[in-house]
Amino acid sequence: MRAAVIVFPGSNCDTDMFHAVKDFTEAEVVEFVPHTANSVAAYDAIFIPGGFSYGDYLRTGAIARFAPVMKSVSEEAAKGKTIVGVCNGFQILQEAGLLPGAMKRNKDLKFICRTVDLKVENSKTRFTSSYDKGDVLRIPVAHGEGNFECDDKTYDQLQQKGQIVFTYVDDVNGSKGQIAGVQNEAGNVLGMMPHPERAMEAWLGSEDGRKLFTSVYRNWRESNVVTN
Amino acid sequence: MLLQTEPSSATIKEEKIYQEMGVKDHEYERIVELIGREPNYTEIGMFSVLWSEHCSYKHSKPLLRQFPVDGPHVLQGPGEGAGVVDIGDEQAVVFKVESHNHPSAVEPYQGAATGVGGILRDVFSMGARPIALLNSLRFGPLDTPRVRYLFEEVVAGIAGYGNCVGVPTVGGEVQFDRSYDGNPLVNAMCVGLIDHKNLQKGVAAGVGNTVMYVGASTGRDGIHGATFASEELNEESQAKRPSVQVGDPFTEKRVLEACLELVQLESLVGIQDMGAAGLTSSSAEMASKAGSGINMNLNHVPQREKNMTPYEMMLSESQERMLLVVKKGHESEIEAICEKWDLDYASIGEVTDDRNLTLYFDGEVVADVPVTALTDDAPVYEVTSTEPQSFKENQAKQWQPETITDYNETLRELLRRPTIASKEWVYDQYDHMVQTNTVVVPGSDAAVLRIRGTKKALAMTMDGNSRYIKLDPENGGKLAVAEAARNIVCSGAKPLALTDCLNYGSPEQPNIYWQMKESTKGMSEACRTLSTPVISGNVSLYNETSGEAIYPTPIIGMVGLVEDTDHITTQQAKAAGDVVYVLGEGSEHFGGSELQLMQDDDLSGIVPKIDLALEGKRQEQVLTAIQAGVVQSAHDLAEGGLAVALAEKVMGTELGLKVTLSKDVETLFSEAPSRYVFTVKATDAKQFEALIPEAVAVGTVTADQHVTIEDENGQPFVNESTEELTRIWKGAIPCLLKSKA
Amino acid sequence: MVNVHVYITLKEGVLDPQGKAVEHSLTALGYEGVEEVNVGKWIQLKVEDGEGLDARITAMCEQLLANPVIENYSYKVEREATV
Amino acid sequence: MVNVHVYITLKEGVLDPQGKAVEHSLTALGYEGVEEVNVGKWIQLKVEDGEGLDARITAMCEQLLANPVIENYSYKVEREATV
Ligand SMILES: Nc1ncnc2c1ncn2[C@@H]1O[C@H](COP(=O)(O)OP(=O)(O)O)[C@@H](O)[C@H]1O
Ligand SMILES: [Mg+2]
Repeated sequence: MRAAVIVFPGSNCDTDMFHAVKDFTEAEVVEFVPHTANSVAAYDAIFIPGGFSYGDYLRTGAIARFAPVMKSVSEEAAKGKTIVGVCNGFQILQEAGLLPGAMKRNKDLKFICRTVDLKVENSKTRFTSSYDKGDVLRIPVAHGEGNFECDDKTYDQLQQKGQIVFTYVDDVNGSKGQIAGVQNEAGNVLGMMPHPERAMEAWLGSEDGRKLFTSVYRNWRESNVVTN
Repeated sequence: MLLQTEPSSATIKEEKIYQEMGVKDHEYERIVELIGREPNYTEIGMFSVLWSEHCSYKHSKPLLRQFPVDGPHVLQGPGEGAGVVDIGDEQAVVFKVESHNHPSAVEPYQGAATGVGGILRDVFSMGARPIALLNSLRFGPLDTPRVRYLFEEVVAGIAGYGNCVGVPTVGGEVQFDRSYDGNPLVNAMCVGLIDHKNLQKGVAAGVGNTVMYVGASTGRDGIHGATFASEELNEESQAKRPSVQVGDPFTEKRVLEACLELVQLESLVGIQDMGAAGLTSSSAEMASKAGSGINMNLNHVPQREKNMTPYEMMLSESQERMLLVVKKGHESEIEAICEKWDLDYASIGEVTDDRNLTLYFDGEVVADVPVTALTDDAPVYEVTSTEPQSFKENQAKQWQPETITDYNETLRELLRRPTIASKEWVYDQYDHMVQTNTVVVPGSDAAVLRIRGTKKALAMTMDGNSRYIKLDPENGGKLAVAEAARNIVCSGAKPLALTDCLNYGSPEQPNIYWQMKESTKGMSEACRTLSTPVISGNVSLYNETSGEAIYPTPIIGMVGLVEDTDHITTQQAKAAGDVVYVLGEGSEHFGGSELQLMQDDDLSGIVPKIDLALEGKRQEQVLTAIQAGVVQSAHDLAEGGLAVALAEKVMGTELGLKVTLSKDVETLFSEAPSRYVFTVKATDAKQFEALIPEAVAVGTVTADQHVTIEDENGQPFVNESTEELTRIWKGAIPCLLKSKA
Repeated sequence: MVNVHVYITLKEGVLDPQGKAVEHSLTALGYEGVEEVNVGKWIQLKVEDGEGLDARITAMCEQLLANPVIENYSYKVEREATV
Repeated sequence: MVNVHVYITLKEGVLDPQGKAVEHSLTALGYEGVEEVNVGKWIQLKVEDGEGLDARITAMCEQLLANPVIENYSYKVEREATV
């Protein structure tokens, strides 16, 4: 698997994401790809890390979605490549129209950094196949705007199509349906507010995030067994 | 054209316009003597900021000289952007603390945010990558809307800036006391990691080399910030600020990344951030350190606003700017990196050998002064110091706590005190995990961060208890240093060095100067005994509102080295069945204690005395026991004494404690120093006792989720569920903030 | 150049946590009878006048300034009085 | 009840990184000649009509809605046409 970690001006979880993929999967290649790159076609999996791209000015992710690299990300998404956006990465994917909904400020208007309980709602995805449905994971959140919003029609669709991948066990930020992570209808693009890349080592608090990366890797390997 | 509205040299002298800038008559005369003529408006402005307390330490220099600044591991002591201590493997840790008290009193969000920005730049201008931020905060009681506003906005500002830059805020402390009502304290500390080879200095060396400006453009922000920081707050403070500095953490992040690339260049000669007094201090200090001069053409300074005058450009405190000296002919290397990070840059001058700072604007010389006059020749004052009457009175007075009938209730009340209560409300807003190195998150004695690729880790903390210092400055100064070191030791680290922020009232008041003198004396002695040199620091004076000074509040920021990550220890009890040990005895002195404040709402009497030799010995014993692997948890006693420390050991866990202690106020609530609580596996008890024979086994960790304290007869006099204690302790601050009455 | 004022607000039905908090605080401060507080954005910019001005402004709003998933926008063009 | 619209913007000279970022982005998107972008707030609220309305609104703005140290505000009262 060749993995890209995209770096926007203001990304700050890029190194953490890099380590998560590099140190905990068997990916042959893990590379930082700058926002100015014209193509990510050479990669099998594209990770968009957290941070404050362009200072999160105007709206989170609003400016980053126009960075040159995003055009190629959209194209690869349409081709079915695996794309994972975490935190700011999720917000960017929403702004880019690759994932549904939008983020509002947390319900109590404060930035929250804390480890929360996350429930796996759908384990039949390429991101969560190593988990079981109903697993409760300890994963840190760190965001000021993670209050997921969408209209009722969209919400119904998300439910019906199994697009809700993770929910918060408690109401962390006011998100509709306590949604913490969703995938697109095709099931190749995931966005989640909690940070699995911060939950890779037990002595730093939790290793419950590992299976997300191993799921991505394993799914890639299984679907590429023939060609390998 | 705007220049014409500036007063002439003659007018400045006749109408004493320099006084508005905080320059005294005799200082003005000295300036005239030094430069051999009357200064023009730009020049007097430059002197006023560089000769302000904030930049020149004119009232504090003699006191700072007491501090031990050397040690076997110190690579850089005070004098550069930040201090540097070797940690082996060609790596070093870089740290410093900075105050932003006055700006935060006027505009709390931006004041606190730009404080964080400034301290980050101090650290990355040394060539180090910032790995952690800490903060020490003081506010009045949370019973007025103004104080609640200040508290909420300061915390939001620290969070807003640090979170965006992506440096975790891993620790700090908050205390509430009437004396900070109108003058909150916001001290921010940054810790960075560096490879020895990347270590930079702020020097303008090499005649003919180019002076470059990098970062945000210059606006009229915070003109006279440095003098403002050196003045007492009053109603005019607000009006006096032409405009508040606003931080842009997004630009800071890009400046940070660019600087860490720039320091790899052979051609970079010197680098310094434009902090207080902006372009004036950075250029003068860099030239002073190199013994050189600088010519600058101010028309080349990137400007955000129209028609800026030389005076405004030289005094602007616009944020996120750096000054560089680059080998001539290599400017394009700098430019390429700036362009990559989309930053403004410009070559604005060159290094000369005439030791003058010469400024050009529109083809004319607008300022020309000897660098040494600005920096080295700044006045230093020997101030009168008078011991206040109250000191003797307090020393003669033994304050007796009221008799406690319900120990259970006293413990609950103490846990509810905002100074003792959990600060989760604060650190939940700080991203304390980004960079994924934080092993011990906020909530234990010190934060601990691993150093990737090694077995080592760094422990860090900020501490200071002004109530002891108010009553007994010398002893209080010792207590502050010792407490910080104790917190470091409890986490499994050996204290390396410290940075300090000296927050006081006006040094021109003999009683206040006495506080400064005595407390720094005590700090110095503790630093010597505990082998923790002072490698950097900051002074914030004139913290007064309407003539009332804050308590003398020196804050200690300390960093320690964990040799092996296996030694990392936290304060939380780990498992039922473990033995609880207490080390150290209570004291009969309750002056300055939380119990006294709770009962009396005032300070008086004798504070617990510290025996530094004993303190040092115990720290060694504790560290040895931790390194031997026989300590499950360690916690030092601080505000509220043993009872509070015991409760804190199980807060938020599924455990309880059952201990036997004598039912008296000294044992339970004394804040005497050099005391600890440990939990130890029963199987390790023997070995632990051999290492710390003075520790007393008082009970065990239980699974029943209750904190029970019994007297010698088996009668419980404290018995409360862990859940209830946790609820009180965690709920206290949010509850005060909600009572919007 | 003309001055353009863009007004952005959350769509009806989308709960506004900020508006709610402001309403709450105003009430707590003793301002009675305050209702339906909404915190939106007011963006001012100078744009070249001329052909297709409205189309240009609309494009800017839809592409960047507002997020059509949860926000509505309106705008106003202000021409300085020519003497 | 009347509708009150409060408009808040940064004082002149105060750094507006947000405005700058938006301006930069609009230019990058190919909108030429965009200048002086300013991102402010637009707060809408319903307030009881009657005596001292202006004083009440001013007080709300100064006490809570705007930060007088770095922001300017203005407001507009809109009465619904009574039939
Ligand atoms: N302003 C703050 N920022 C971050 N962490 C804080 C802050 N205030 C307190 N904390 C954290 O809360 C915990 C308890 O702090 P404190 O009561 O000062 O401990 P101690 O008495 O051991 O020094 C520590 O881990 C500390 O870092
Ligand atoms: Mg402690």
